[in-house]
Order: sequence, then structure tokens, then C-alpha cells
Amino acid sequence: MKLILDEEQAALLKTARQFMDERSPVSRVRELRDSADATGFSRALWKRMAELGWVGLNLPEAYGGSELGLFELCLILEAGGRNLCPEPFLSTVVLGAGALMAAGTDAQKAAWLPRVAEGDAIVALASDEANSRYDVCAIEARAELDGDGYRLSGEKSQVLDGHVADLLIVSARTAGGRSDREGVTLFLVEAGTPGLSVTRQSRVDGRNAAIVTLESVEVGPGALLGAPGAGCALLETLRQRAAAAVSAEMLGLASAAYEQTLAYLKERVQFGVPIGSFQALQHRAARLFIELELARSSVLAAARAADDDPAAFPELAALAKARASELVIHVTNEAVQMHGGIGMTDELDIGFYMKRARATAVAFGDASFWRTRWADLRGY
Amino acid sequence: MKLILDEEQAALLKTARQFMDERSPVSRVRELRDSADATGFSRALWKRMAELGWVGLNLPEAYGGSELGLFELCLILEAGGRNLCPEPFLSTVVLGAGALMAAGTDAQKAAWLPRVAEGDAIVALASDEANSRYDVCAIEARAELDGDGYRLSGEKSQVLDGHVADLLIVSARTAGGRSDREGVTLFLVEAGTPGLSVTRQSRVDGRNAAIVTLESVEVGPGALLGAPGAGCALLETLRQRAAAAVSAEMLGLASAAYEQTLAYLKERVQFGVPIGSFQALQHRAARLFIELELARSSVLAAARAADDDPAAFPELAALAKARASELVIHVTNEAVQMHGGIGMTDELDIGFYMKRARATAVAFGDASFWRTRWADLRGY
Amino acid sequence: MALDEAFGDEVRRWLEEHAPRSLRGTRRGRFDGFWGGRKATGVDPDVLRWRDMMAERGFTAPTWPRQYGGAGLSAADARTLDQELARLGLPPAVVGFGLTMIGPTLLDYGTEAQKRRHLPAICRGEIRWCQGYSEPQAGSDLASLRTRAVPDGDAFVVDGQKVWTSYADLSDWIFCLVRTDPAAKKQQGITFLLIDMETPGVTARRIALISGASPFCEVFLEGVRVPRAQVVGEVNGGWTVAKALLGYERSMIGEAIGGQLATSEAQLVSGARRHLGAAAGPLPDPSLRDAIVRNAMDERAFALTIERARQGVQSGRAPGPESSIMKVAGSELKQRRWELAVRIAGPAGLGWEGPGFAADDLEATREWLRSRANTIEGGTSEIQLDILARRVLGLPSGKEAGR
Amino acid sequence: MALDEAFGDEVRRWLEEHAPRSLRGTRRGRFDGFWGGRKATGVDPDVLRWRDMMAERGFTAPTWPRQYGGAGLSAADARTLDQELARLGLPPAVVGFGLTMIGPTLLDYGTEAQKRRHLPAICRGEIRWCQGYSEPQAGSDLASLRTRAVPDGDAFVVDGQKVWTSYADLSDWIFCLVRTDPAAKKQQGITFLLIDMETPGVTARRIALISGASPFCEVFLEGVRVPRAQVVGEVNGGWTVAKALLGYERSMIGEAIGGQLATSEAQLVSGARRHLGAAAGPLPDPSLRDAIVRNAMDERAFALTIERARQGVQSGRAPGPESSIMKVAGSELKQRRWELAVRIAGPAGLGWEGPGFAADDLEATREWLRSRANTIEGGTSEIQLDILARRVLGLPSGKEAGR
Repeated sequence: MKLILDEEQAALLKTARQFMDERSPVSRVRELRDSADATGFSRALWKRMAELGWVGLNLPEAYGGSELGLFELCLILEAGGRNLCPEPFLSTVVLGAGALMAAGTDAQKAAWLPRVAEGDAIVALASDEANSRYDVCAIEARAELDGDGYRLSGEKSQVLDGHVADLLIVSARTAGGRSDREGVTLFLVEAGTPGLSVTRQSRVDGRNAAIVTLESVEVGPGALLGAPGAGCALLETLRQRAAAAVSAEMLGLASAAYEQTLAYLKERVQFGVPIGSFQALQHRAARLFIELELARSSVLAAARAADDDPAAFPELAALAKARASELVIHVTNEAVQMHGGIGMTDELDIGFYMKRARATAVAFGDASFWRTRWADLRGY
Repeated sequence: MKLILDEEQAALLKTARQFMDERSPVSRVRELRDSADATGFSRALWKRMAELGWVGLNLPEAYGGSELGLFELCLILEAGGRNLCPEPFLSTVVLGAGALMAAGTDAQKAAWLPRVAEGDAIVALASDEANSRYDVCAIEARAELDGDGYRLSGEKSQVLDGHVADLLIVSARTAGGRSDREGVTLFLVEAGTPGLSVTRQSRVDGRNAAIVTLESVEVGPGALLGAPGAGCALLETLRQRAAAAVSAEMLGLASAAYEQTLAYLKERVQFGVPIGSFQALQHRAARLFIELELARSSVLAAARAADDDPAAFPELAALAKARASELVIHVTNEAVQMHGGIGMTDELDIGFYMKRARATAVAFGDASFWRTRWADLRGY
Repeated sequence: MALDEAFGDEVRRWLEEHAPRSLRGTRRGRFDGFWGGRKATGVDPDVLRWRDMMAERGFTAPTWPRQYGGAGLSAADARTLDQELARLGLPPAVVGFGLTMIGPTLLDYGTEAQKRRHLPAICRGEIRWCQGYSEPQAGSDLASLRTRAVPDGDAFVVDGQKVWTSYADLSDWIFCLVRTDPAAKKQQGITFLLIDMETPGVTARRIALISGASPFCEVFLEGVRVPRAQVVGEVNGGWTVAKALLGYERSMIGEAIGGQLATSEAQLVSGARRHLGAAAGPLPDPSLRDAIVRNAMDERAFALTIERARQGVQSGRAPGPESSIMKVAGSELKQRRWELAVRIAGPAGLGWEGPGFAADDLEATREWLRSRANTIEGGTSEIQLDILARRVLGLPSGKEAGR
Repeated sequence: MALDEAFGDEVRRWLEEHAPRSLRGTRRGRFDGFWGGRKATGVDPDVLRWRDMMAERGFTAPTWPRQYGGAGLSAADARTLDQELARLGLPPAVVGFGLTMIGPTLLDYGTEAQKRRHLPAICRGEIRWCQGYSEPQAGSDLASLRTRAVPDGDAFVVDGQKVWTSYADLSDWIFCLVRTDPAAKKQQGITFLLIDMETPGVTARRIALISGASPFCEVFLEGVRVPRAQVVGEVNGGWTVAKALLGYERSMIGEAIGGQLATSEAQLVSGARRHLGAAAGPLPDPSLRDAIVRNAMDERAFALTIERARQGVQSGRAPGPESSIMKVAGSELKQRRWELAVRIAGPAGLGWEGPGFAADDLEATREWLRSRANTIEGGTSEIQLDILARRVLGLPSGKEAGR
């Protein structure tokens, strides 16, 4: 399995790093928060990313995409993670477009994917509910047959970018009870459909999320995404890809927090010497470096397997997400500690990293969840 | 709860420390091992300890004891633990005499306890089997009614001091299957009873243990210890006391290994300075010190509760054993690492501490076992 | 009947008769109470009445001498008093750094005039104190502080900046370290000063933390005139005073944490039951269950260690640099507890504010972020471990300058 | 067909036709094979035949130049060769420190005469080498070594003691660091010497470890005459040679551990099934289950990192002090693995030897004890972390002397 970048990939990563540093510094995240920006990211920047081909990276050429793999997308996400870039990659590209590609009809794909690739449509997955925790099948929202179509009722929680989504992919039960594997069905619900209401939520990482409430929302037969009752399997597939993708973001986040800390260790003087000359801090910094390198290999392997080795992908996704989740928490904890008091202030960026670290560590299953999954996959 | 020693207890501890240092240095453990001593401890020294009142410490005066508590016994065990003293406190005093006191008839007590207190009788608990792990009810040995008495068959494993025991307390099923809580019965079996055979085992810590095989061993009705079928509850009570007692031994062991390491850090010179001046080692040594102090409080509290606060004892025993078990492994690992290559050689004593640490950490339930027990006790 | 039992009986009767009913059963931690000071507003009249009756008898500082507003009690009687207060769930009548930090320091190092001026006011909660130690360039290396005090007649003129001063904006006086001899070796040119916050040139400004609003302030000192009579200890001898005070601070932090931890296991378990949807029986996530046990065991061991140290002091042992144990262990314990709380909450623990997040979870998330400072404030864990290694374990000093 | 494919096909046919059938499928780790040397006795004739046929083609040291006994293969072709050997489960034909340590060092620093004398003998496994670096007073601080070499005509006379010399008693030659200029600063008075173990004055004695018998020896050097021609590099310039060799050693240790770990997850799971009495399904002890997963994930991440580093080197990146990562992570991984193995065994893991203990458990217990040395030998973890911090992370040096 190839774990290093070829020339084109290295060039892509370089471009992405440069773009993120120039157009999306961390200060932008602070401004979005402090100005209580209604969108929470920049539509103009998203459009620009689409022009660079990043939004349609995984889509077929027929829909305006460039047919590259998750590996390439992960390079973009890693670069974005370094700067806490808030644009809707996870919601629109990984989950939204991913669901349409995996289960959409030709008509559904043709209707939405070109708009996605052009950066014009935001798609959100409205599946998790307030009590779902890490169980994708823990769904209580209901869909009742109503003539040709369905009526959807229920409440979805922390829907990523749900507040501005043009299209929501909604999960609801057509059969079974909470946590049953069978009976979950996915639906496409356009923004503005009567009965649909969206309330923005305020998260610790400042990232965009919303409560999506469905009160007898009527959808036609064309709204069905995939076979009725078979939604859980698709949700699991999506989660696995999303776990690998967010691990790449976490790798970028951890690397940047680490580099900032290393720089501070070299620069901050106490007792007449740079604090980085103290052996206890040196050893801890060295251990973080080792953890980073081990996580990097795991994330690269998972991303590669997503494209080239589907049999190995489930295990490697579990490995990447479990390691990256522990890594970001460890790195950001140490980053604050090594910065000392100043690291605790809102004035410094490190706090933003710590908060996003927590959100990503929890997203799509925490480390403990994925370790259990690994044991299941390995038969013990 | 009183967590410090009163004057008498301080004097007892001082005497015990002095005695152990003079009469039972670690070199004795090495000699016993290297000479493949058949007893594995010193009967003369045991007799001397009995004269000091340590063997009958917890027994009523009527049987030659001094009616002191587990707290006082723990002081002796801590002093012994510092020097890896191999005399049969756990088998004879805590388990053996403990079982007789808890469930013996007056006749049984009168027959054995005075001899125990005088240092003349060794008693062993022959209960665990090769597959028992940490389940005191996992017993497959069988006892069948035979006239007034019973016939015992089965195999017991790692019976502490079983190789020289004058009296064995044997568990066997009179009803139920492996791991059933009901149906285990305890019997007194004297050494030399036909059908009983004892094979000494060689353990990593050099401590004395034996396989005890019972082939249709006939015992009379007077051999029954406690009510038939009710042995598990007694075994659990004994384990709890033994866990607290061995935690005191572990505290001594950890303290001594730690002190030897601290001394080495001050004395060993590399790069022109004592290695104890390196901050990374200093911080690790300081963390060990913290762990030691936290464990010390836990062990003292458990021992005190055994005597004064039976309601609090189960939790505190769990606390003491869980903490002490992790402590001894952590301390001895660090002790070897900080000693470097020489710490790996059989020439140094540290290896003896590491091996005994492992055995004590596993004895009567490991840390994970006692954490689970804590959760059970606390209702979650 | 022994004398101390008589004291207990008398106090019990007095409290039962006079303590405000509205305050009974409201006791929480040792530091939840009336912080006092000239800027305190809107205080419940019962709280003031409680303060007055307790201060009257010297019970706000029970072990301090009577002439300075204390009750002159023995440690044993003070403990009896505290047990009787606890029995009725009564909060401390006055709390704050006056009682825990500067008061004990003045008792040891203050002039008679300083004691008479400041201690009674502290006992009555009339003056609220804050601590001016850290500076932007002087964190762990406290002795590298740069705030300068230049003699000018019978006063010093102080210029500089302090940081991490809790509630400076609500305090009346600040105790400060300042540099009076820039030529001397670091620790030797420092003086310990008491400064009235109303002196011209003193301003305080709050700092926002990663967990949101905070009580911490920056304090700017610009041409602040401070009479020489407000020096504690010797001019250029402030480091000795400062170290003694840090000892009080460390043991205070340890005890404070001990108090806060008492209910943590129950809270974590109930959080886990709520988030895992398991009303009774063993928690269905064994890994979380084990983590809760580890936390509970750590807390119990820590509480037992505080208790053991307390008994040791009572029986005549001097408290020493072992207080660093309490600081390191207690602060990390608190961090692990909140880390675990947010782990238990899972996705529900990602809220910053409503809607869609439970109040308990929102609190846990803020506390988790706030707790990251526990191992930094009051002397970082690294500094505490250095102190432990050198002063308690006797390990030789490295060649790093100044430590 | 590309050239390298042609090479692969040719090698495959050659191996399939000629490689001893008895050795096929016996491949274990990279260091399980024929260690060679004059003292090797009772060696299986097939092993010798295999050695001969491989050495004949230069395949025991495939990337070394042909004139020194190698095959002059590119890294890619060497990898192809290894893949073909792996396909048939064939062990390396010769293993040892000659191939992994002193050989590469001589290629870089040896004289032409030294290369011609020693390299072909290494390739044929005729001479077994051991390493004489550490001394009782020179562990982590290797440069403080005291073994002295005093010039005497065209030779040096060596006196001193080495320790931790693996298999010194079975080796023919030793490569040694000795002090040739006691007046110079530590690193500058050291010379790298090759010594025939049969020279009068050399004796080796085994060391017993806490895990029992060991391959480690003490080597005593008393008045040992070593010709000057056996100096590698410059007199007093041995430190440069030594550091290069330590780099080979670290990457060798990392790779060796990578190989040993491949089967660990399956072994741990089967151990847990045996000890928990759970033949199938999820392991009934969730805490052990999680620990096994952590171990397996650590190992996978480690193996992937070794593979990534290998690919980096193949694509032209120079290997650097990052090998310290492999040493630290690999050795601790191995320790955790055996720690976990004994934890799984529980009481059954307390055996030193039979009766009453299973062979697997006895092995695990010895390996657990033995593994405690992994973070000491070949440069302690502490030293590796120092190297990482300074050379890779660029953190400033502390004031400690000499590091």
C-alpha cells in the first residue's frame, strides 16, 4: 500500500496548504465567531474552492467532478484542518454528495451533483438525533406512507451545516423501533419544504450545526434515497468514510497545534533559557512527535484503502479515527499546558484548536467506539 | 477514620522494620532460591516471629494471640514487603487462621489456633484451581457424601505454602457446577491424609506454591469447615481481607524499590552529573512519589476499616488492592528503567522486586477485577 | 465532660439558636460564601447578619489571635466549630484570599501596625484582597518579574503590569511582588507590597478565557505611589514572604479541590445513565464504567491523603513542600474528572450554549475547558514536580539557570 | 517486460528449483537464521548448503558491491529478492551484526584492505561479529568509556571491560570503542577498533538476567595487542564511526521489532480465549478486549510507519535521526505487548518453570521480563528522546554537560 504522495498529490497538498494559509487563516474563524456570522463560513471562498476542483474532487466528470479519490480529498482536509477551515466539506462533499453517489438515482444525481460540484448547493445529512450518541440506527423520526409519498416527523440534532443546506438528507423510520437495524429509510428534503424548520445551534467549536424539526413534512416518491428500510447500511458506510475524512482534518489540526507549540517552546524564555531546553518538556514534545507520526501513517493508510483496498478499509478507518481522536486531545492538552497561562486565554488561537479537537474526536464515533468496532471486525 | 499511627503502632512498625532489615534482608530470598531450599522460608525465623507475637497478632488471647487488628498485621506485612520476606503470613495467618476464626467450631479452633500462634503449624488454603482465574466460585473439585464423611477429588493449583502445610483448607463442590455461587464446601484436610499429594511449583517470584491433588481423600464429619454449600461467601470474605493484607505488603515492596531507585538516581553519574539531576527523570520520580503517597493512604484506610468500619471495608479493600497493584508494577518498571542495564541483571535485587510485584498484583484479584468490584458495590 | 466537648456543645446551641434559617443547608464548598469588600453589592441581609454574628465571636478566622479579630481557638476547637457548622449546613461567613493567603502571611511577617490595620478588616470581610504575582513575562519563573518600584521619599512609585489576578476588579487591596533592586540577583531584588486598589494609577481589566468569561484580570500599575509602611517584610526581602504565601496557596488549592470532588462520582454516574439510556444496573459501556471507577478511586485516595496529612499536622508534624503533591494530584484529578464528563456526554457535550443542549452538559463543557488551567495556575505542575524532586526527594539540581 | 520483472522471474525459478525443501516455510523473523562463525557447531547441512548457494550469488548481502561478496543489486531488486524468498517462506541464509552493523560501517569508513578482508567473510557467514560499546560506567553516556588502548609500535595494547556484548562467547571478532587519548575531550579521544576474539587476553562471560539465562556477556580485555591496521577511521576519530553504526543499530532494532509483532494480536486473542474460557464471540472481559485492540492498533500504526519510512527512503529521502522514533515506539510496544500477555494470563502467568504452568504462559512470562530491557539496550528511550528533541525537533540544548 502506497503511503507516500506522488508528485501530483504533493503538488495538490502544497496548493491547498498555500491557499488555506492565505485565504483561510485561523483569524477568519475568530472573526466569524465574534461577528456571529449567520452563515458561519464563506460562500465566496466555497465557490473559489469549487473552481479549484476541490468540491467535486470525488465526483464523476459527468457531474462536473474530477474523479479523484478520498486520498486526494484527505490532503485538502488535512490542509484545512491546520487552519480550522470551516467550509462544508464534511457535510456537503463527504456525507451529502457521498450519499447521493452511493444510493441516488440518475435523476437525483443529475439534479444535485453538478450544483454541488460548482459550489452552489450545500447538502446536509440530517440523521442523528439528540439521543443517538454513536448509534447510527438510533432513530426515532418516523416516515409514514401517504399515497405515493411519505409524511416525515421528528427532530434531528447537530445537523452539520443544516442551517444553510439547500438539500437535507433525512433519515426516518418506516419500520421497526429505535436502534433496530432494519426499517430506516433516507429521504431528500429540499430547504423550504413546508413543515421543515431549522434552528441554528451554538457549538463549542463554533462550527455550524442546527436542529432540524420535521412536522408532517410531505415528500413525493422521488424523494426516496435508496431502498426503503435499508438506510442503516448506507449510514454506516457514510460514517466510515466520514471517519477517515475527519481523521485527515484532525491530522492537520494536530500538526498545526504541535508546530505552534514547538515554536513557543523555542521562543518563550523563563529562568533565563528557552523553556524548550527543559528535558521534561523535551521528552513530552518528542513523544507527541512520535504519536503524530504514527497517526499520520494510519490516516494515510485509511485514505489510500478507501480508494484502492475496500477489504482493508473498515479496519484502517477504525485505526485512523481511534488514533487521531486520541492524538488531537493529547496534543491540544499539551499545547495549552506548554503555553501556560497565555494558552488559556481566548486571545491565543490554541483554544480554538482544543475546541475543534474535541468536536472532531467525538464526530462519527469516538476512539472507544472505533476500538470496539475493530474488535468486532477482527472477530474477538 | 484514623490514618496515622499511634505510639504503639509506630513502635511496632519500627521493631518490624528493624527485625526485617537485620534478620530477613533480600539476600536471604536470593539464597533460598539459589540453594533450591526445600521449605522456601525459615522455620526458625517463623518461630521467632511467633515469639514476637506477630503470628497470633489477630487471634484471641485464649488461643495464644494478642487480639490486635488487621491494621497492626498490615504494619508487619509492610515491613516484610520492603525486604520480600517469604514467611507464610498470607497463607497461615490471613487465609488459614482467618478461615478457622470465621467458620471453625470451637474444637477446630482449639486444635489448630494455638499451634498456629506458636509458629508450629502452617495452614494453607487449597481453593483456586488452574482455571479459576479471579473467580473464587470457579471450583470443579468434588466432595461426595460417604457415610458420615466425604470423599474429596480434584486438583488445586498455586496453593500458597501448600508444600509444607500441616493443615489444608480445601474447597470442593458438594452441589452445583463450576462458578455457581452455591454448593461449595470447605474441609480441613491434614497433611499426610491418604490420597492427598502435593507437588511444589516454581513461580516467578520464587514464592512457595504447590499443586495439591486429591484422589478420593476420605475425611470425617469433623472436617467440615462452616456450613455445607456456603463456602463461596467465606472465600469472598477471606479474599477481601487477603487483598487488604497483600496491599500492605505491596506498599512496602513499592516503597523499598522506590527508595533504592532514588538512591541510585543520586549516585549514578553519567555525562558528568548524577542522573537524578535530569529533569525528565526528576518528574517521573516525583510522580512515583505522588502515587506512593496516594496508595499509602488507601492501604492505611482499608486496614483501619477492616478493624473499625466493616461497612466501609469492601470499598476500601477494592481501592487499596487496585491502587497497590498498579503502583507496584509502575514502580518496579520505572525502577528497572532508571537503573538501566544493571537493573536487568540478576545480580541486582530490583529484579526480585519486579517479580514479586507481578505476583502480588495478580494475587486475590488484579486491579481491573477490583475496579469492577467497586462499581458493583457502588451500584453502577 | 472534656473541655472541647463543652466548647462543641456551647457552639452547637448558639448556632441552633442564632444562625439564619435561610442559610442552613446551603453550605457547598469552603470557598462558596461571602467574599466581602467595599464593592460587594446586593448582598442578602441574612448573609450580612451571619457575617456580623460570626465575626463578633472571631469565628471567621477561628485560629487567629483575638486581638486581630480571631477567636484564638486551638486547631482541635476550630475543627469542632467547622463540624458544627457543617452539621447545620452553614456556609463560611466570610471567604477569600484575605483569610487564606495574606492574613496568615501578615501574622508571620507583618508589622504590628499592619496586623492591626488589616487583619480585623479581613475577619469582618470589609476588605477584599487579590494577588499580584504573575506578569506576562514572569509565569513559572516568577522571580523574573519586571514591575518596578522606585523609592521616592517615604513611598515607592510602582510601574508595571500584573496578570492572572482573580477578581482584581472586585477587590479593594492587592498584595504584590515588585522589583526594588534591578541590579541584584533575581530573587534578591524583590519586595512584597500591599497596595490599595483605589490609589491613582491602578486599573484592572478582565481576561476572556477559552472557557468564556473569567474572574481573571490584568492589573496595570502606572506611577502608583505606595507608602513604605505598606512593605511586608524587608525591602528586597519579598521573596521569602512570597514563598511562604505560595505554600498557603498550594494547600488552599488542594483543599478546595478536595471539597469540590466529593460529589463527582454520583454526578458522573448519573450523567452516564442519562447519556447511555440506562436507568439502573451495571452501566452498559464497560469502558466508561471503568473510567468512572478510576476517577472515583483517584478521588477517594486523594481525599484520604488530604485527611492523613491533616491528621499528621494535628498530631504535630509540620506541613512541608508535600503540599505540592496536593496541588499536582488535585489539579490533574479535576482535569480528568471533567475530561471524563465530556467523554460521557459524547456528542451532547459539544454545546457552547442552547438550544439543543442540556444545562448540565453545557456546564460540563465549560468546566472541562476551565479545568485545563488547573495545572497552570498557582504554579504549574512542572514547577510543582521540580519542587517535589528537589526539596522533598532531595534530587540534585540540574545545571539549568535559576531553578 | 521490465528489467526488474525479469530479475524477479529468474530468481523465482532459481529458488523454486534449488532452495532446500526442508527450509521452505520455515521463515520467521529477519534475525532467525544462520549466525555463522567459527564456533557454530551442529548446523543442519541444508542450512549450510543454503548459505553456500546464496553467498555464491552474493544474495546474503544483496546491495553490497560484488567485489566484496555482495550482488550489487539496486534497492528495488533487493526487495524483489526478499519478496521471492518470503514467497517460499525461506529464511535469510546468513544473519548477524556483520551484515547489519559492522559491514555497512566498513563500507562507509573501512580501508580497502579492511573491506577485502572482512566483508566477503561476513557474506559467507564465516566470521561472527559482536559489539563492544557499553562499559559498566558508560551506559547512556557511551562517550565516557574507560577501556584504554595504548600505542606500542604498530599496535595498540588494550585494557578494560565491555558489558552487554551479545553472544561474545560465540563470536569470532568484536568491534570496539576504546580510549586512545585520555587527555582529549570525551568524544575526541575515542578510537574504533576491530579485535579478533582469539587474541590473548580476551575473555567473555555470560550475564544472568532477571528473565534467566541471556546471550549477553561481559568481555574482559587484558593486555590485548591489536595491530594498527585494525583501526576503522582515524585514531581518535572513532566517535564519528560509532555514531554512524548506532544509526544502523537503531533502524535494525525497529525493523526487527516490526517483524516480531506481526502475529501478536492473534496470539493475544487466543491467549485470552484460553484463559477466559471463551472459545468464540466477543471476549467476555471488555477491559482486556480493549487492551488487545489498543495493542493491535499500536502495532498496525507502527508497521505502517516503518513501511512509510521505507517507501520514503526508496523514493530518495535520506533516513535520519527519525530512526529514534522506531526505537522508542517499537521497544515500548514490545513491552506493552508482553505486559498485556501476562495480564491476560493472570495467575497462570506466574510460573517460572513447570509443573502446573503451560509452555505458552511460561514463555510469555520470560519474554515479559526480558522485554524490560528493550527500552534500555541499544540506547535507552531517554537517550532516544533526547536525540529526537535536539536533532529532529530542533529544541535547544539544556545546560547539562555533554549531552
